[in-house]
Amino acid sequence: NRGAEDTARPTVALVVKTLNNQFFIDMEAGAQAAADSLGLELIVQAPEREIDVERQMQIVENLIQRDVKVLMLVPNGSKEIVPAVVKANTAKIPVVVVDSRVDGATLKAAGGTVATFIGSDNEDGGRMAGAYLIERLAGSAKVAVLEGVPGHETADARLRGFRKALIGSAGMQIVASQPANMERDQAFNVTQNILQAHPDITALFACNDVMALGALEAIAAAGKGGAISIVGFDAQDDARKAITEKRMAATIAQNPREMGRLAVITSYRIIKGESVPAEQPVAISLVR
Amino acid sequence: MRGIVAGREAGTALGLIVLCAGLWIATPYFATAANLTNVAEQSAIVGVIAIGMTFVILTGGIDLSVGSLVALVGVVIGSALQRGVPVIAAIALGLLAGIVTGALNGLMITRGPLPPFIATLGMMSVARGVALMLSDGRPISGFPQGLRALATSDVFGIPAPVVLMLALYLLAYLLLTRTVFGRYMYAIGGNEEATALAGVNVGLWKSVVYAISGLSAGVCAVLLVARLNSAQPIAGIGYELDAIAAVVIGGTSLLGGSGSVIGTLIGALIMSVLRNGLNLLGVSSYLQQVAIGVVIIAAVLIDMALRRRVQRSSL
Amino acid sequence: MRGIVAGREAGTALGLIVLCAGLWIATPYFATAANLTNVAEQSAIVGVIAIGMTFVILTGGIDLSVGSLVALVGVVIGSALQRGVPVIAAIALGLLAGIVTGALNGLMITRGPLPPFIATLGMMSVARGVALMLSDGRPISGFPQGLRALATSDVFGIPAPVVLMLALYLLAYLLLTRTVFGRYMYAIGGNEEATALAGVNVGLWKSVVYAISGLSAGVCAVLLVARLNSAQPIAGIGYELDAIAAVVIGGTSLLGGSGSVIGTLIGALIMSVLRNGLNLLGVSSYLQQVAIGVVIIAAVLIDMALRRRVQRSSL
Amino acid sequence: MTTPGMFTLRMRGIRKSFPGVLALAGVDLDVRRGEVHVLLGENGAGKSTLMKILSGAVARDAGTIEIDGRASALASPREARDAGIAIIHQELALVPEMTVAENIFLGRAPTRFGLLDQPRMVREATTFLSRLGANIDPGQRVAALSIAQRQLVEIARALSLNARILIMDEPTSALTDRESQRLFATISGLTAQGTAIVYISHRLDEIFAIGDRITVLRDGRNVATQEVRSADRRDLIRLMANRDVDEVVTPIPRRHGAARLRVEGLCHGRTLHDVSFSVHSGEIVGFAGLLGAGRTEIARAIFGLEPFDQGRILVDERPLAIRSPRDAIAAGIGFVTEDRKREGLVLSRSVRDNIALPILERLARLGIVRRAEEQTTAESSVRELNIRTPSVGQLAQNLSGGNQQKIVLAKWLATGARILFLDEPTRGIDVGSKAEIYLLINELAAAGVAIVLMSSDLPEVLALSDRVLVMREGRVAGEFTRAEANAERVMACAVGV
Ligand SMILES: Nc1ncnc2c1ncn2[C@@H]1O[C@H](COP(=O)(O)OP(=O)(O)OP(=O)(O)O)[C@@H](O)[C@H]1O
Ligand SMILES: Nc1ncnc2c1ncn2[C@@H]1O[C@H](COP(=O)(O)OP(=O)(O)OP(=O)(O)O)[C@@H](O)[C@H]1O
Ligand SMILES: [Mg+2]
Ligand SMILES: [Mg+2]
Repeated sequence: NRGAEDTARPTVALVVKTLNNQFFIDMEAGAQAAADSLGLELIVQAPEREIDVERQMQIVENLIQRDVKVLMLVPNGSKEIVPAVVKANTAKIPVVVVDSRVDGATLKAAGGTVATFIGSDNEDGGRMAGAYLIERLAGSAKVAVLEGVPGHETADARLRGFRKALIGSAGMQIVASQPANMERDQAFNVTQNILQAHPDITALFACNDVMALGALEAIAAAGKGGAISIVGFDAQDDARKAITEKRMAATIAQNPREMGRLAVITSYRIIKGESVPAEQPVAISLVR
Repeated sequence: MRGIVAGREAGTALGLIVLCAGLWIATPYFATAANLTNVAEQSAIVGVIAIGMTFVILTGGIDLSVGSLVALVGVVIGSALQRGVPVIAAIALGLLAGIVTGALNGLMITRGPLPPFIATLGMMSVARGVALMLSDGRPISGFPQGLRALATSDVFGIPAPVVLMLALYLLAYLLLTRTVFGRYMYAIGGNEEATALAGVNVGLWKSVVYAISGLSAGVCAVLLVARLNSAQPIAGIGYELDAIAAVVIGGTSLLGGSGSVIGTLIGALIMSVLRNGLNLLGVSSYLQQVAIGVVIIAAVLIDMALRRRVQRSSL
Repeated sequence: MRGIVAGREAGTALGLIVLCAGLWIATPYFATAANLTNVAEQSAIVGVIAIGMTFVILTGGIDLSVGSLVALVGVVIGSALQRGVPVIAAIALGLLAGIVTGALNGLMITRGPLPPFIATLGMMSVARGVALMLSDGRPISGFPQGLRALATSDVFGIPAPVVLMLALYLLAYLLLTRTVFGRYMYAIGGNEEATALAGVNVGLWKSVVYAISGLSAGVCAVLLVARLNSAQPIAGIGYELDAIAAVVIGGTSLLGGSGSVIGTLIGALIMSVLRNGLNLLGVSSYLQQVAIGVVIIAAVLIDMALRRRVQRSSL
Repeated sequence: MTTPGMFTLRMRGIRKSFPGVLALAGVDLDVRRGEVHVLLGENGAGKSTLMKILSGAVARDAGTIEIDGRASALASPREARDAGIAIIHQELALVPEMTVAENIFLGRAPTRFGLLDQPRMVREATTFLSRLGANIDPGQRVAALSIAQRQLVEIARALSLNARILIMDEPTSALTDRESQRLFATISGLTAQGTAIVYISHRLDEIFAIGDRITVLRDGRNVATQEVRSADRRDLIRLMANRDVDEVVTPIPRRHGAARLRVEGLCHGRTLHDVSFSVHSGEIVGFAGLLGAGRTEIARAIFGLEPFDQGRILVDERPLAIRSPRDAIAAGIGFVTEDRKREGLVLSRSVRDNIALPILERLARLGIVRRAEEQTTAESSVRELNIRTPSVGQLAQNLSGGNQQKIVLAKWLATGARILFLDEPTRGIDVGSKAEIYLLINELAAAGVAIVLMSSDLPEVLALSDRVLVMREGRVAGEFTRAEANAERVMACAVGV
């Protein structure tokens, strides 16, 4: 029964980092909407763990077997995914990279190519968050940072950006920087513990909103609500809500829906044989 | 025998004391009332699951599904609340889901019969998937204050979650030491065949044990949702390992048949004191992992050594 | 005994056949040469770890540290290569690291004596931390082609990793069935006390088994580094569960003393065929988790049922 | 060729204490080349501990061991084996999942070019087994063997070591006469070649049959060592028990009531064929038979452990469907199993917990165990069967073999079953306690309990049973009243001539 398979509608695939994360669920939604309007068959797949490059590579390999027309990819590892991209190339499947970049040098060295990159830079986002806190707190504050999974690229990029932003202003002092593995409950505990050692922090940056929201609850529980400016990342619905309620200072919006939409439209144009720009930046914005 | 059990816990307790003493010296922030309250509160989450896990391990089994059950129950409660179900009813519904899933584990294990490891490993994956489907992978939030109170209110300064945990441990202790069911758990873990030959309905009691494990995962979910003011489909990942670690650090044998729930409580405290201390000391995230591993091993080593000593000197 | 072992594998094999047949009907993309090669290649990673895990579990133990060892060995190899160490030397160094860490597990377990679960749980955390420290948490990449070839080259169209895996399984099979060491593993798992009374140096052999597990984690790391052309300190998370699942699906008892490495190979194939099929069918990633859980349970159920049948008819 | 009389083995001042117990308080033992040296003593006297020390399984606290005048540490089983010492453990030490042959050669399997030599292993195993007259397939898994068959495997293993000093710790406790005789023949063969044998048994007849010298232990101390020729049965018993024991069982006069248990046409696979019998209240029915004749299988089937293919079971003339031990116990049936380690005890739990296990519901109110009552119940059973243990809180695994057996008995007596299956009830139990247990069995019968006695110890069966049923290859081959029954007839019927 091949019926399901050979519909007239061409099939394209979107492989994201994980679907346990709101950011990529939104990206999927944006992509799905576009795919429906353009009459494309869309497959969305992801590993269970956001940090599992090897699983993602397997998924790509498997989808190559299914000969999709275009592969949209949010790499879990900028260098590690290159062999998979090359496999797609050899299978004549155009690769559209979304949100996180594939390492250019490695790609060239391996003789691989990507059709285009759609997205924004996590490091810029981190810098933006840092700049905002400096402005908001007049360049002087004791800052706590919630790191992501140790060794995970996305979080590390955001962290790098944030740290760079703070280098300029001596008044901004990072007194604690601890991992909470992108998880809400761990963020709660770690924040609670940091507050014990540093009751006087006035700012907190979390590498994603999930952690920011966990920290928010811990700070509220400690009766310090409002006294500490919290900045998150990803602009999840809950975070936006917390900001309008003035319980959180700001978050960085990368607009995943737009990325998803743009990725599918680009894929459509590639199928149609049109040429597409190598870079399609999606604006980052500070939500405050 | 009393002596030996006491000795067993003494071993774990010593581990905890050593750890606390170390931290007390190392940082001024540790031994404050506020911080100790924190630690107790943080131990409640895994502490509660560890109760059910102790029962399961005592009978010679294991339950890998608890982490996913925390997520599933949380999502059930969350979506119930969203649909305007009153808090009490929502919680009841969630706990029921926990019990049923746990009983399902029990059924697979006793009727299959499947090795507990496999049955619960499968359930771990299934429950997680269902939780994600129910919630579309999105966290559910915005709950009535009634729920939140579970996490924020306190009794004479002791946080509600801690009180709840201690109450449950007392209950579990009595269950294990005073009731027929408790004896059966030890007997089943010690020699299932002989126990069945003594006319004990092993299948039934084992299923009950897994149902209880599901329930304690459910209670943990309630605490977590109240604490984070949000129900997450990816909550509880890795909790099973923390819980098992707490149980084994607490001196319960993975072969079943011997152990105690008091030991488990101490084991759970060791884990959260350690994490708390590492944060207070601002240890680098990489070094933290090393430290955690070392302490787990050290704790059990101390325990073992002391236990041998106790047995020798129990003349 | 032979009969039963055969029967045991027949059960798992049947599970695999049913699965493949189902996929063959469900999608035209499954039964292609290219895809099957692809599946075999994907099974190599966990398949190799599962060999050492089979040994460990046969002796009645467990090794939770393999996932972290994969990362540690990978990082060792990576940084060696960066410092310009020749590929062969770097690989040797990495494998040595794997063996030593494994032997360390063995020492803790036999000399401590610590429960394998605790010793390897601790090591899981320590090894991960060390891997992160060695690499500053950053992936290491940019290696000579020699290494990459391990992943890309093939023998008569069969990818090198698959050839390597099959060779190792053959070796392990002979070791288990034809050598004294092999019998010791079964004996230790079946009745450690009796084996010691028979004059077998149980402590030594158990340590060797954990060293082998460390080695097979090391080999897996080599394959992984070659495959991703990069060494990641966060690689291998969760591999221990996949490996254990493969072993148990393969019909090896977690109580130790009975099982076979052939079963494990089939178990590993079941896992990767399943994942491949779910991708080909474009099943939603939430539903995938449910399906994986269900299949793990179903596979073992089929296996159990068939094994009972075999044993009954073997009277 | 060394002169007889020269010492092969000399143990001096061996001490060993366990938590709460002084097992050995300075024991001496001299064993000559080519002799069968009998170790005699009550349950818990320290016999096995002494032998575990000799075989390197247990470390002594103090004392010296000389072999042929050379002091030996014997710090590990390996060392002991290399010193030419082999042991048949009282608590069978086999690997259930492995084959008979693999168990026999465990730790020293024959190899060729580093690879296992399976065929040779099987060949040699077969020869040793057949030397004992045991027709056991070397390729069979030990888990599938009956307790008696396992004992034969242990013996074969010890023989295959062709040691200079061979320790036999109650080798015949589960064997029937026939196998025992074969064993004795083997033993005299060995002693003729100069092998020294240390022999432990609670069956005094055996001792007089094969022993050369006897050493009696009591409470971990030497009481006496003497020639068997000059030994007198009653004296030995007095030396062991430190009191007079009346061995002759005088059946208490009793009336047999209605049929309590009636079994009709019981069939189970290849082990049971059309077995029918009935037991009346106050009656003791003995089952005799060769090893593997199917006695245990009958009990297992009736107790709901083996779903049987055909047949009916009637309790008090009412047909019952017994699907599990639970059903059986509910119907007032008790079953003292022959394999105490696997089926009888939870070794990791206390004596108290083991005795209370089947009656916990009764000892509880609203699911709460009434601990005082539990304690008294346990203590009274311990007194009744004088089980040797520091306290009822002691773990079962720390008791001596015989005392463990007594716990199993105590457990089932406590249930107050009205129909009682006793499978090898006195396996490994000392003379004194045996007499007490015989008395107990008689009293139970007198109190109206219907008792089924399955034992490989024929004298025991003959002494206690009102009727004796003889099993042969899963069939009831004959039935004798107390008057008709005697050793010759029963054996003849069991063997089938
Ligand atoms: N591992 C142990 N821990 C504690 N006590 C022990 C242990 N092993 C033996 N004992 C005690 O040492 C004493 C001697 O035991 P042993 O097994 O030597 O007796 P035995 O003479 O072999 O008795 P039996 O005739 O019943 O086999 C007993 O009181 C027993 O309870
Ligand atoms: N626990 C058991 N598991 C598997 N097979 C058994 C078991 N017990 C007995 N058998 C088998 O059933 C048959 C009958 O053995 P059974 O034990 O009933 O004989 P028996 O008359 O009790 O003699 P003995 O108990 O001295 O061996 C034998 O072939 C034996 O191998
Ligand atoms: Mg003994
Ligand atoms: Mg029998």
